Amino acid sequence: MTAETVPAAKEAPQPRKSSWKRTALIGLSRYGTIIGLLLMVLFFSINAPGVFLSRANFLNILSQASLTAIIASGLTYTLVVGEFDLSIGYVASFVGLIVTGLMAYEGFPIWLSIVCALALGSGIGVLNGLLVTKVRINAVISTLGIGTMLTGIGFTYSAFPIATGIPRAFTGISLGRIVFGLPNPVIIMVVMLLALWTVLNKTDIGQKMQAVGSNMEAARLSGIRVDRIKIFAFATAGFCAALTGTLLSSLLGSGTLAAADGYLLDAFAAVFLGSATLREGEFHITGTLVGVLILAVGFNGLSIFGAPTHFQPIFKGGILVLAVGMSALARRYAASA
Amino acid sequence: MTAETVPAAKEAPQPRKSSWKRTALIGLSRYGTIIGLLLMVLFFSINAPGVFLSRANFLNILSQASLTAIIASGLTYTLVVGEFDLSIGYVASFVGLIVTGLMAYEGFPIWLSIVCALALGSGIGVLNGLLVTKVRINAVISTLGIGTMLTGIGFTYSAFPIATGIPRAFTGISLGRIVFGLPNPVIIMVVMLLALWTVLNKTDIGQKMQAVGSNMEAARLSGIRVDRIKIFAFATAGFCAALTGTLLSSLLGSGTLAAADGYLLDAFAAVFLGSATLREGEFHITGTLVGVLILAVGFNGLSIFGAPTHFQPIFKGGILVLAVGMSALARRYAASA
Amino acid sequence: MSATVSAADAWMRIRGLTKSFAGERALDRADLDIERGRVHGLVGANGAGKSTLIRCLAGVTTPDQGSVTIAGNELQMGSPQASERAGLAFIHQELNLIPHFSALQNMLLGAPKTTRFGMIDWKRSGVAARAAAERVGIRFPLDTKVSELSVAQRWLVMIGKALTRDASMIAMDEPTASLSEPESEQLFAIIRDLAAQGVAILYVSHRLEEVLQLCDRITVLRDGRIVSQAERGALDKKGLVRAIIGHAIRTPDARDRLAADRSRQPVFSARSIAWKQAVKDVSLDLYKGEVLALGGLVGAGRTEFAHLVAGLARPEAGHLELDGKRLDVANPSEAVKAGIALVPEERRSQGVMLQQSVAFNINISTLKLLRSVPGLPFLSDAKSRRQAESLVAHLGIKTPGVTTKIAGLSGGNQQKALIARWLNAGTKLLILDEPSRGVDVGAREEIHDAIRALARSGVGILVISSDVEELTLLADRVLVMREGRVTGELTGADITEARIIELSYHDAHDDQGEAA
Amino acid sequence: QDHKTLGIVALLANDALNIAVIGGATDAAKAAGWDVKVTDTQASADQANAAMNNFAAQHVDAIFVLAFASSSIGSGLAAARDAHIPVGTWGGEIVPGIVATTSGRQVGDDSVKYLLEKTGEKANVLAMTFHPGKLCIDRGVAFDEGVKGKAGVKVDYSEVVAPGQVQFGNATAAAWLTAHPAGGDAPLAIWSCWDEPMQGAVAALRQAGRTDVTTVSINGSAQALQLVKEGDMTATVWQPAYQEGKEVFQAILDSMKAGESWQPKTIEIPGVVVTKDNVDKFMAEHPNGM
Ligand SMILES: Nc1ncnc2c1ncn2[C@@H]1O[C@H](COP(=O)(O)OP(=O)(O)OP(=O)(O)O)[C@@H](O)[C@H]1O
Ligand SMILES: Nc1ncnc2c1ncn2[C@@H]1O[C@H](COP(=O)(O)OP(=O)(O)OP(=O)(O)O)[C@@H](O)[C@H]1O
Ligand SMILES: [Mg+2]
Ligand SMILES: [Mg+2]
Repeated sequence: MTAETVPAAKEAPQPRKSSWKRTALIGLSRYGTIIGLLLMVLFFSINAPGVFLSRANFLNILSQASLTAIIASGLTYTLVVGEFDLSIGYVASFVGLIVTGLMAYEGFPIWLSIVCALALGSGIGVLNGLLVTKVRINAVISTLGIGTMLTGIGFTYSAFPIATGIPRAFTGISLGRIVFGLPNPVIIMVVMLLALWTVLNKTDIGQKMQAVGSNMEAARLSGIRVDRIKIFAFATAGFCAALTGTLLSSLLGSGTLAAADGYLLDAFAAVFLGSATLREGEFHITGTLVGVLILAVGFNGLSIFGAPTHFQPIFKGGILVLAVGMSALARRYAASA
Repeated sequence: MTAETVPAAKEAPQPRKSSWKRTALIGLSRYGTIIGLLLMVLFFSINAPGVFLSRANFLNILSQASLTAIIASGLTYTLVVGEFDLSIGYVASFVGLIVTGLMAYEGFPIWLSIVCALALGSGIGVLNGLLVTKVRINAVISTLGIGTMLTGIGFTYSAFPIATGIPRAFTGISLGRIVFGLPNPVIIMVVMLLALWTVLNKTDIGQKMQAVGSNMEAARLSGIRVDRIKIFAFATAGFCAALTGTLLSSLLGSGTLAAADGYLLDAFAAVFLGSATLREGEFHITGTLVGVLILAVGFNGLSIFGAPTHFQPIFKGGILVLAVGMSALARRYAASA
Repeated sequence: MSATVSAADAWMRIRGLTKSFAGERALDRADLDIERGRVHGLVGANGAGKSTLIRCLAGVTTPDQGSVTIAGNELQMGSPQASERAGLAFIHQELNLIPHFSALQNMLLGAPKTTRFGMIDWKRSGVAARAAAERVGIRFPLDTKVSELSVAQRWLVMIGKALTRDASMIAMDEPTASLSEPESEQLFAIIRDLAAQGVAILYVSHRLEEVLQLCDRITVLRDGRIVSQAERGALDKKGLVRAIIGHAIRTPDARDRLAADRSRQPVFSARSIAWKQAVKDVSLDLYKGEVLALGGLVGAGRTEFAHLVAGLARPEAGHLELDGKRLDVANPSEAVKAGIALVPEERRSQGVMLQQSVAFNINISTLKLLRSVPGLPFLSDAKSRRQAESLVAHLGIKTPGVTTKIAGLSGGNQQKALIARWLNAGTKLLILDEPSRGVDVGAREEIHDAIRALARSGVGILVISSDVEELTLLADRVLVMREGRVTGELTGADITEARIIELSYHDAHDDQGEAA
Repeated sequence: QDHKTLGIVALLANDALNIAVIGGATDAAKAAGWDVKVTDTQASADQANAAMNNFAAQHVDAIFVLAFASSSIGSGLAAARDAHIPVGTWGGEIVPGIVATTSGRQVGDDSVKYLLEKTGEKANVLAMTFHPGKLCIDRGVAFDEGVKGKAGVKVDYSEVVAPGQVQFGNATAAAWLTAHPAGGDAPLAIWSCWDEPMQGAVAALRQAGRTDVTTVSINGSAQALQLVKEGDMTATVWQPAYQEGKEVFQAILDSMKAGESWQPKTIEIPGVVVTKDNVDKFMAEHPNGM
């Protein structure tokens, strides 16, 4: 019996069968969250044209999004390197308290207080990073532990809100509109996000972070100092949390216990919403921004509508599940189309 | 796959140089959290012998621990299969409200209300499981989304706490001491934990859960229906959350919105503390129980001491970091010893 | 496709099996008949669709079209349970074990015998597993955790697992890729034995010698289609290679081996390196321009030695020299800085970053060279793309573009990308651990060419391979290790399969087949 | 639109007291022909500021903020001031931009006064405070001043953790009760800034089978009233939140009428100490606690 050989079947690669449906599904899976955001904007614009669709309201939404966007971007960094930071909300609250304390009790000038605050936040981030990489404590435990401790330390520092003795100019930081008539927090957010985006996508250390996140062992063998990269990511998260805390204190005009604790869940929701954007299951700054905007637009639109209060959590939970679910389903069908 | 364990694989096992020090370190790495628990008990017993070290107080601690232990064990199941459940606290709150509503508004008998409550919790768990496995929404997003929605739905169901029309016997469930003079919640906890432990360790489905958690692809290839196993784990978490919520309502004698939300973080802390017990980085019921007890004993002891209020969180955070850190460090040194 | 050699009433009939991934055909109308009691070989280049076919049979991949009938009954597609019920057992290409389960638990996973209330009856279920373990030659206690086993031992567990299933067909996807000679021989004996008992075997391998030796019939897949089928003896190796890749490859039968110039300073030396039980007193010199290979059985300590050199662990005794200077590296980062690079054994878990692009994977160790302005950390996209494209061209990596995700490349091309990673990194010593594991014949030849070219360009090359044929094809000089020691050195015409195997067993006659 | 709109910023929209205030303000506003929009901030000051900014952007006609310190709503107040929107607060303090507020001090004073009446000047007290909330800070200050200088009163402070306040109250009280067995030399009492931690504490008392402890908290929620009715809890100081909501809205209306001449005012409505003696009558008069 002889071997029966069929001549090489395909010399020229066959043109890829790309159906219209498949393209649409892929689009939906990539841009599902963005489409969701645009639909929401559209819906509110049509139904509340005068109120929702105004420059003032858009600036308003951006202002509100800015603090969450900053802290969520820091969180994004830790997720990019495959870790986790549950302390960010507590860090923001703690630093927000300390920064006002430095002005009110120690009489530090504004700039110095802020520098100290940001340094403190970064330092706590470094501590988290050291615990995770050097002591090898699971990130959930170490960041939750540190965060919980900060709550107590903050209480020791000042149980009562620090409201007097804060220079008026400090409040001005978040209320002012220095550039193009845009609220300062928006400008700060844009600058921060651009910086974080650039570092993550256009520099050595950003590439290394992504490498560590995608395959830690391979990154180590490629000569990357994995521990340092992770510590850097935690430090960035700490820095961003401190910045958010500082801006919050400036916005509130006082340092209040636990004021920023709530950012934790919002930041998580935003970052995971964002991870369903563009690239599947990857964390990135653009996605995080989309996630933050979805939450902010939803909050703003619903309150403009005067939706009953219980509707707000139902909507918020629903949008999380729907936006991500839509992308996920589209991805599944695209894969089998 | 770290080198910490003796490679039993060798045909002719060379006598492993096992120094006294190494054995101690391995012991510390495995039993670090348990040793921490015992040290705490010892410390409080010595320093508050009459008060801390009494049968009444031990029952007291166990009572406190029981609700957390039940909900945390359910969470353990989802972590065993490699997932996550952020909705448990909200589910417990929601079910705790509904169970009283069924009695007060619908006039259901106690047993039927409880059956409905547990079914409801399990159903929400199944929904979480379906979203994660079939729609393939990341567990962080889907469980946070569902949990958030439940908050709103609970509010719609009854904005006011449900306090009247609840049979006294319902309260009796958690106040009674039917067996050996032990508080009922303790008995319920023991039964639940034994059941969950047995299922996880001694049954087919438990093996499959562990397999799915440690290598999903391998489990799938071994013919395990990964999706079903995960849904089962989520359903169990929902069931446990519902049980905790029901017991809490019974304890309080009323259904209160958001009453059980706080269990989420405590359960996470306990489960991750537990994962540093005995086996590295694995989630298991025994470990979770140890974790819950550490938190309960610490809280109880400090309260008895009348420690200053800010000390509670500092201690709680500290014990998380220390107990796990100690184990982790011991493991590292044992590996290089 | 015209009528094949099979009878119309074959036991298992696969008809028109088709599967696309993201619009790309991985399997294209495949027809195949499988008889009980025969060993069916399935060969083809990387990405030809072999594993896809097996995964369709296993029910873990659902085909787009096509049917499978077993003894006249249609097999339900896409259900692992249905496949299991039909008596099909599988050894899949990737190691699929639960690390923290014992070997026994793993062997029983998915089909443990249970008593009432779903409790597992370990005693009863243990019996079948023990018998299977005996048969495969597992010598370690079955309650050993899999995480404590060597790669080869894990494969034995995988094989044992398939044997506990009482199957009427066992499909094996590259079971020998991580085994060395003795374990492979034992597996072949088992396969023949099973076939004699009437079990059908579907056998996939890139090691063509063993396919020719073992299989009753060989089916060749190319680009998802069955292009050729032959009964035993109808094909020789050359013909098989031609069928697989569409053309012949140059056979380096009478190739010159470079004799090391020992008068010159070695590029790299190891002096009495020792570490734990794994590496004992290893010394070697590597000279400019040569390809030095480490041979030996699986578990001989070669990977550990490579790890010591690459800074993943610190030697307990001895020292290393690079270009005549003493070297003390505490971590891989320092090793890379000094010019030592490792292409690891486990490509998936230690080598490629699967979700990242080809360019990302290639450029990751040379980021400093890709800055827009030296001294500033900003990278130039243009430079990155240029470097990646030039390396892709240089090594002949087959990819639609450098921005393609590396996960979409075949194993051989992924491996080439990992080598490319080190070409511009100032590498003085490149260690390649099992460079052609799971790589098809064509790609293997291309990888060998690349390695030789690198060596001639002055990079010190240390190759570790358990594939004896590969050693004879590639090495200028072979050191054979056994149980952590170097047991012999082979040069020039001495480098033959027989000599290498002989040295691998050097003074170890009484415990052949040892797995660890 | 001819309708005017009141924007309400709630601290926690699912808290009974908030609901009562919102109810009062809503009813008053509806009666005056206004629309009402409520935003839940989940106790986040940032969200409160965001909500105020949202309302300002919509040009609502008045804003009513619940239970945030005036020092915590700096940017919201600024936005309202820029849009010339009057702001009333509940439990805040008068700062520029605020036309009316209520005080949380009164109910705090009442609670501690009643507690010391029950125990006498020699007592061991567990005080559950909460500093992130403005209302509780005020009540806590009232408590501190109530026990100040009373050498016989020994206080153990405990800072409530929220969310999880009910559990916290339960665990804290259980441990404290262990350390303070029945039959000691001084009467025992538990004070809680609001009803929910006390609910947990009362459960702990029941679990331990203790009846020797005076329990006083503030708010007058339905559960607390029920507990008082059943004799499990000594007293809850009912805060007339519904009435307060109404009056703050009325003050806002008045201020809009008065224009420049308006003097910002702090509204004080005395609470009711609800005990077993008056609970039935009280509940009949105030179904749902309103
Ligand atoms: N899950 C998947 N998703 C997308 N593409 C896939 C998937 N599995 C396989 N493919 C693609 O299908 C083709 C066939 O792959 P398959 O694994 O069957 O090849 P193979 O013959 O087993 O190759 P090898 O010898 O390398 O194991 C390849 O192009 C591969 O990239
Ligand atoms: N961390 C460790 N501590 C102690 N012994 C180890 C450790 N890791 C591996 N070993 C043992 O060292 C020996 C050498 O294993 P190694 O995997 O290096 O062999 P190898 O020759 O590289 O084989 P392979 O061909 O599989 O790569 C094995 O017996 C193994 O069990
Ligand atoms: Mg394959
Ligand atoms: Mg090796």
